[in-house]
Order: sequence, then C-alpha cells, then structure tokens
Amino acid sequence: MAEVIWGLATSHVPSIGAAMDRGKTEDASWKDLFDGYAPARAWLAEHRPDVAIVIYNDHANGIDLDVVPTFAIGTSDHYDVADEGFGKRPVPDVVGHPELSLHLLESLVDEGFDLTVFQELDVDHGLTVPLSVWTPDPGEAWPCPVVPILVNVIQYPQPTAARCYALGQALGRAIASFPQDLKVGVLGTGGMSHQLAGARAGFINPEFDAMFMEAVETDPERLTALSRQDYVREAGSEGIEMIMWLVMRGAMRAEVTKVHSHYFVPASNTAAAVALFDNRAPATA
Amino acid sequence: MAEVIWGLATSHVPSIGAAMDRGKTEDASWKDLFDGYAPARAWLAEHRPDVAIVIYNDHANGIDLDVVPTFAIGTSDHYDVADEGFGKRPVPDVVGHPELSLHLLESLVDEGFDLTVFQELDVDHGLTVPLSVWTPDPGEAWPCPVVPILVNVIQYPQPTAARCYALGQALGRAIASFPQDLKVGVLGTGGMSHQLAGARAGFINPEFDAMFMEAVETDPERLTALSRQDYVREAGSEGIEMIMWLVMRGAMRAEVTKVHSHYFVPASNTAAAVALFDNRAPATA
Amino acid sequence: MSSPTAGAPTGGGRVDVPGTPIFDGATSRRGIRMNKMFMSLRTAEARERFTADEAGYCASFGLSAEQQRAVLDRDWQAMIDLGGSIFYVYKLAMMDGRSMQYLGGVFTGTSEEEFLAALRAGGRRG
Amino acid sequence: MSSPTAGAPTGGGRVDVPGTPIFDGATSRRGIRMNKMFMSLRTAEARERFTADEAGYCASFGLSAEQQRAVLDRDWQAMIDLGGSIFYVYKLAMMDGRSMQYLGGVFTGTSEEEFLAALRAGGRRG
Ligand SMILES: [Fe+3]
Ligand SMILES: [Fe+3]
Repeated sequence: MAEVIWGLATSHVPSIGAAMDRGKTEDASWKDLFDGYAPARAWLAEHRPDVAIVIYNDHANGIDLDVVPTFAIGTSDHYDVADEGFGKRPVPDVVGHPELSLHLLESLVDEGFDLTVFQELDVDHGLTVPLSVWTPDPGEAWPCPVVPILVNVIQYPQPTAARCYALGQALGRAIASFPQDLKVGVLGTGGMSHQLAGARAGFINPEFDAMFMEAVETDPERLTALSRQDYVREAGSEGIEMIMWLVMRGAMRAEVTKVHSHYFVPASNTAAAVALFDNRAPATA
Repeated sequence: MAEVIWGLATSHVPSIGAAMDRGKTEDASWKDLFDGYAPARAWLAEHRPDVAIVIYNDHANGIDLDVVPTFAIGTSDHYDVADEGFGKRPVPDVVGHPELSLHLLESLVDEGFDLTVFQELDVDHGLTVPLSVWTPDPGEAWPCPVVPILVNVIQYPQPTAARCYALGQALGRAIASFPQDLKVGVLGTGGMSHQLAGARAGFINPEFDAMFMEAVETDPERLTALSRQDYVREAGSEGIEMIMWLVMRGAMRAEVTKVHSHYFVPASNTAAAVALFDNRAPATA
Repeated sequence: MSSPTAGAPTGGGRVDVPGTPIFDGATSRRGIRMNKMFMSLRTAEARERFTADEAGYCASFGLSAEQQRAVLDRDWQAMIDLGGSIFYVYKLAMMDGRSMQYLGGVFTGTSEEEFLAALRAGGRRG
Repeated sequence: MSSPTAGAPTGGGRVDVPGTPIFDGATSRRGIRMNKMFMSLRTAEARERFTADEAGYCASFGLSAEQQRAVLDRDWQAMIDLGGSIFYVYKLAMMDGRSMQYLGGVFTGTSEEEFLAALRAGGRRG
C-alpha cells in the first residue's frame, strides 16, 4: 500500500519562481522568504517520496474559461510546463504517474467525487512554483513523478472548504488502497491572504493567516466550518485558494507533526507561507 | 419557485433522428417506434414547460477525450447543433437558460456535487434526438430553452447509479429553490440495453429493460443498488447510459404517474424506449 | 472511516464482462492520439486531407505504427484493441459508408446481413 | 430531505464583500470573449498581431464595443467591471510591462509606489 509520508503547504505566487529563476533570492526583499524555506528543504531532501500529489489551480494557462471543472485530475505520463506569456520557466517538464492517477480517479469516483479527467495538461506556476519551493535546483528532473489535482478556486461557486477536506480524506483512503508500496508526498498550494482586484486590493490579514496556520495543523475541522463568504472576507478574493491546503490536510492522519513553518509578507501582493508536516507517527521513545 | 411538471425518458440513438430528418418514419422498420411516440407527444403538446433540462452524454462531437468530466452543466444562452461528420441535423440550434443554469450550478456545488461548467458547447444527437422525440416538427425553434447536464457514460469509471440518483435528488431541490415560477420538463436520455463493440455486440436484454422500466417508475432505489458491473453485464457496455434516467427520476417526486411508455427493438443496435411521467400529484377526486 | 457521500458507497468497482471491451483510463490513454484523429474527421476539410494521404494524416496525429496499420487496413477490431473508442472509430466507418451493423458483423464474426437479422429478431443474447 | 454529501451542508452560499469583485458565473459569461482574447496573448505571435492592430484583434475575438474601448484605453477597472478575470487581465498588463502592484495602485486609487509601500508595511487592511 502507498503511504503519505509528508504534507507540504506552500504559496505558489509566480514571483517566487521568478525570483529563483533570476537569481534574486539573496536580494533584500526576498532573502527572508528563501531563508525561511531552508529548514523545510533540508528535511525534504532527507525524505524523498516516490511520487508527489500536487493540489493546485490553473491561472489562465493550461485551462480556458470555456470549461471550468470543480475538481480535476491529470492522468498523463508527462505534463509540459506552460508558457504563461513570458517564455517557459527554465525548469524541467513534469513526469506523471498514470497508474496512481487512474487508481485515485477510480477510488474517488467510487466515493462520489465527480472528478474531471485531464489526459493532456500544461502545468503553470500553480504547480511548478511549489515544486521549486521544495526543490530549488532540480537539475534535469524533479525528484519524482507527480499527480496533479486541480481545484476551481477562480470562478464562483468554488467547492466549499468542507468539500475540499472531504476530498482530501477520500484521497487519503485512495492512496492507502494503492496496491504498490509507494511513499507519497502531498502538496497543498496557494494562499495565504491576498486580494488582487477591487478597492480592497492589497488586503493582507495576518491574524487570519496565523489562525489558519495553527488550525490546519491541530484542528482542520474548524476550517471546514468556514463559508466561502468567510474565506473571501477574511483571506481576500484570491486568498480563498487556501481551501486547497485542506485537500492536502484531509489526506493526512488526524495527528501530524509540524516540521517547520514560515510566514512572509509580501511576495508580490501575497502573504506567502510554507508549512511542512510529517505524517508518520512519532517514533516511540 | 420552479416545479418539475414531467419527466421524459428516451433513447437518443442517432438513427432515430436520421429517420425523422429523412422522412422515413412510416417505413416498415420504423413505423412501430414512431407510432409508439404518438401518445407521449400528444400529452407533451398539452403540457409545455417553460424550460427543459436534458441529461445526456456527448459522443465525440462536443467534447474530446483530453477533458472528461463526470458531471457537467452548460451555462450558455445558445448551443450550436454539432456537425457530427455528415452535416448538422436540420433542426434548430438550442437556446439556453443561463439564469437557471447558474442557479442549479450554485445549488449543486453547495450540496457537494463537483460539476464542470461548460460556457461553450456544441450539442450532439444525445441532446437533439430526445428533443425530436418530444417535438418532431419544431419549426424555427424548440418549444423552450434548455439546460444541458452531461454525464460521463463513455469512459470508465462512470459515476455510479447511486450517485446519479443522488444528483437527481439534489437537482430536484435546486429546481424547487429557483426564485422564479417556472414549469420544468426533465429529460433523461440514452439506453436501453445495447452493446456496440466486442464479441457481445448486438446484445439486447428485454428482461432487464422491462425490470428497469418498471422500477424506474415504482422503485428507483432498487436501480441505485446495481453496480457498474451489473449495468454492463445486464444492459451492455453502452446500455450503462441508462444511469442517466436516474438523474431525471431523482429530480421527480417519490410517486409519479406514468402517462405512456413504449419499447421497440431495434433502433440501430439499440433497444429503444420512451417513458413519460407526470410529476404532479394526481388531482384529488 | 465514515461514509462520505450519499450515492457513493454502492455501485463502484471494476467491470469485467466476457466479450465486452471496457473503455477505461488505461485504454483511453493508449488510444488518445488515434481517437483525436477520428474526432477530427467531423469536418469535410479534414476528411479530404485524410483521404489524400491517410498515412501522413495519421502520422500528423502521432498514431503508433500499429494504430496506423489498423487504420489503413480498416482492421476495426485492432482499432478497438489499440485503444479506439467505438464512438470515435465510428467516425471513420461513417466516412467509408459503413454502418454500425457492418461493424457489429466484424466484431461478431458474421456478415452485416446476419448481424442485422439477429437484431431484427430481437437482438443477440449474452 | 437528507444530507446528501459529507462536506456539503456547510460553507456554501453567495459571497458579498465590499470592495471585492466576485468572478461569478454571470460575470464570467459577460467576460468570456475578452478573457479568451487575454489568454491568447500567451504566445509571441498573438502579441505581435495584437500590437499591430489592437482593435482588429479585439474584434476577431468578438469583444463588445465597451470591452474593446476598455482594452484600447487600458482602462483596467473597466476591464474588471466588464467581466475580466484578474488572472486574464494580467496577461495584457504583463505585455505592457505593468506589474500587479501597478494594477493594485489603479484599483485602489494610489500610485504603484504607494501601493507597494503599503504591501511592504504588511499589506492593506480591509
Ligand atoms: Fe493561485
Ligand atoms: Fe449515448
């Protein structure tokens, strides 16, 4: 059976990728963010999974608005890095894991999650920036194959936080029932608070973010009780994408151990954060 | 509030449309089928809804295999009739009802159905043949606007019968909560038993079809207990599309009154059927 | 583990019925280039280009050598075996003026007439 | 009426927060031609065609007259009001060498520098 060994929550702001691609990580405006990644990266380098599941959303790069799926999964063996309008990021294309993708699809549909299947998909910064946060220097290839799971967070009505958490719980069961022994890392991406448009553009809410960061570790059910209105009001119209962290969290055990977290304002217009959770029961003393 | 006034279950075999388009409905091989439609058409002509919801699947005309949604809804004000490879059917394009579409979408997503939204969609025989079964001579326009709801019945894993029925029940609640007074007709399309490929091609199962026809009226829950394996074995690999009748049935009252039904073998390779149900409580005597 | 969804706990699982091709995810992955090619044949312009150079047209869609051979030879069973969906394969059959009953004859090892007669007699039984 | 789905009964409903555009279904329907045009600008070839004839390019995507005016005038607020999604509108801003902080200044009635300073000071509060 496959096992989730860790969960990594991280913002996927494009400028984080751009700062890395352009060698600006030591600049004054970025150094604290990247220094904050270091302990997570060091731990992750020691805990390499066989496959990673990345929960993310597309931003007008791989999917157009004529088709807007609430939840989708890629089943390909290869995902091209999208050209978002300024050339492809200088990072490797993404290798897929179709066998795991199809197993997850079948399990999730059988549990009543109405996934859309992408057999072809270009992946944008929503997926590649989290891979870069994890692995700054991938060389020729990312550390392992990836299964992309997409969530509609852009067009109302987004799935509820409770539905995202339920999807994560079903995902955890689906992973556990995969017949092969695989170590799995799960990435929940996006957030934290931010708003790009409107008179409230530039909105950041560190109190809400702190509450969310604490609760996602210790009391995720609390976050499932919040409505769309709560998320948009407290986290901003784009901060609602934090519901994707709940998919990751749902796939993990009730008790997880935080390895490291870091919070930084601003990455572009966003409160950027990283939080890494160990999913294996603490070793008995 | 909107109200479902009737449910119409009907096969959507392309040759039924072709027979109508080519004036062959009086031919020996077709006459019994079209005579069987007459009582339903007569009743429907007296019970015209303000909007119709058509549950159907696409057949390689409006959607390609790179994106396969389990459940989807169209939200457009206009759906072109697809050219399936032999010219467009000589029938009107389909007018949409975006306000109802968006209301249904919001209600269904809030109830935990993970719909995909189609803002643009060409509709194929899966949708237009049922409209022709209902209205053989539409003239310039179909009787009312249409909301298309699509179900993946072509690529395993299809949604379960139970999930389709649950979608229908939620659809019924969503219709009831629409703020405008609208009379709604619901069409569940596809079936009955048939199989197009494999050594079992040409398979027809009238006993299963008779059981299904009876149970969809009086005991639909019984049909939700059947597995994918049951449907494919008993109804054929394409007959599984009868799960779409359950979406229609779920949107209706527990007790419905059958107005008319008819069963005919073969329309092409298919056991063709029509079944019309009145959803309004019988008038008190 | 709770029951997460109404309409979920029953009815799932894999399908395996003798004589019945199941168009599942692995099959669809195998056939996607070929099925996309079939779907393209909806337009007259594409049908003309296909007819003018079948092999070149197949190659432009990235079909495997086996798939291309099946298409050029009109080996309908092989198209299904190599990942074709019957709804997509049928686009090519229509182009050739072949009916679904002709294909049924091919799949069952009988003639179109015999297949049609079996349907008219109430269909074949599993 | 039963509870049909875990994760369903809580958390739904409409969203209405002052100063916060909600990209809902009606908005997306209004903006789809314009948003498709913005998305097309990912390729250099499309950007060149757009630059050579902005009005003609807009017309080829079927923008409304108001939408076309908003695009040609770089009226960013109007693009949002007329159904633009910020992620799509941003494709045009990038072409023009404008940052998301520039847009933030436009939306909040301040300069890019002031907007950036507010972010650096911890962000704006609702
Ligand atoms: Fe995002
Ligand atoms: Fe069908």
